[in-house]
Amino acid sequence: MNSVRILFFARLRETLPQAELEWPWASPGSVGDLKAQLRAQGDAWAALDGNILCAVNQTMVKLDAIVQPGDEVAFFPPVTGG
Amino acid sequence: MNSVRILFFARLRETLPQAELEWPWASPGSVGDLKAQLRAQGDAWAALDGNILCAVNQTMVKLDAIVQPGDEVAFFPPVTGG
Amino acid sequence: MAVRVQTNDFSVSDEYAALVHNNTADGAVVSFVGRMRDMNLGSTVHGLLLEHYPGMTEKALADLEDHARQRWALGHVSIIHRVGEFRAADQIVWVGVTSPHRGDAFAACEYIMDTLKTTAPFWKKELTKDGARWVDARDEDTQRAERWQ
Amino acid sequence: MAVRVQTNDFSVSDEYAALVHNNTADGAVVSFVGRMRDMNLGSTVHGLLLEHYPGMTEKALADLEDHARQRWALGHVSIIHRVGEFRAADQIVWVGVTSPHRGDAFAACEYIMDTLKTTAPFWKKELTKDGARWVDARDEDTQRAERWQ
Repeated sequence: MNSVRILFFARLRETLPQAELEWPWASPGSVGDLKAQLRAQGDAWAALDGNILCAVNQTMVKLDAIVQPGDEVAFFPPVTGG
Repeated sequence: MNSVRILFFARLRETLPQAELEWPWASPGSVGDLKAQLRAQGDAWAALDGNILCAVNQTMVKLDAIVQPGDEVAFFPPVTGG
Repeated sequence: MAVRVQTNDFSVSDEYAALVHNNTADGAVVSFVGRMRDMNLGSTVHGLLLEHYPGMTEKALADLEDHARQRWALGHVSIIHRVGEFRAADQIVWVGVTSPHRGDAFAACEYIMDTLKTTAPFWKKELTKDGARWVDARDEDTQRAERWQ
Repeated sequence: MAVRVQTNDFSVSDEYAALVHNNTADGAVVSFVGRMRDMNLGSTVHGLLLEHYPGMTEKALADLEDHARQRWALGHVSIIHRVGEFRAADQIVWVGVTSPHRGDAFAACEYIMDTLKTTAPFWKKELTKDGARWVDARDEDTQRAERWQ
């Protein structure tokens, strides 16, 4: 496995060019690195700049958390359920 | 009206010689005075010495509250409902 | 709504339905049910007698509702306290509160229960294998009630 | 008990019955129901869409139950969160908790709701006469959740 699966939800899902994607990821790196790579694709990805939360393998993490190849990574706005 | 109606509840009701009574009360005086008069009837009334609550006309009051002739006065242990 | 003191049982389902009937303003509904436990202070309790001060109980519960309404933004409030004889798992008390705000609903419901425990004239007598005994008031209940003052 | 994420409605009556079935140990039952309000931020809301992250939602709710159990003495806990489309007064979320202790039941139920609001991956989109709008997270919810840390 040399990629990660990325999911977006809610406003991000509607705003970004893709709702989900596979992203090349051959070795461990931080959530912050991954987010920066996505953002570097262009201004269509500017929605990632705001207050965005991240979950790795369905657990909420901070930007310095490590993403392994094969992980499921999700980006989404602050949650509003309940 | 020159008396008050007195009620006892729970442990007091079972322990004292009477569960309720009319007591001569011709002019205003404190709950503490009334309680002392009842207690002065003898050791059968010693249960009044403990931690006893009082309500005058069905509102909880302190010992310095004034009792008027005609009032309904109740003495009872700390409550344990709910 | 209303406060009620009664010997007969109440239906949680009916009480909940009454709280939310025609109510589209309140997003939060918090309810408390107090039930008879089968254990207390180490002895097995097989029955409970609940005595009250008729008249004052209704007044004390109505006062609780009034005080809660002065303090929080509440929609509907209902308080039911049963008296008489109980067996294990019987329902004793119901407090239901609705509010536009979750925090208000939780606070008001807990305030009503905590304050009821120290100000409403109900007394429990437990029936155990060693006989009947009046339940003593607990310091913890006094402390919980004082948090709201 | 269980946590559930579902599109269909739940019955408060059935959920309450499940909490107390064969349960004579827990004297306290606290429940919360979150319902759709017809007003928010001054606008009339006629519908609501609730999106979630399938898989993570169930995990987040199960974690909430675990954390609550580590902190308080709880009997049964049930958490249900619906997703999909809602109209005014529809039920959205249920949290039911039983405990031998009233204080534990209130605290755990409120903790679960407060923490759910900031950690479980659900998102609301309101339908108003001016169109659809994603609901923004509220500072108040963050502050309420932080009280428990």
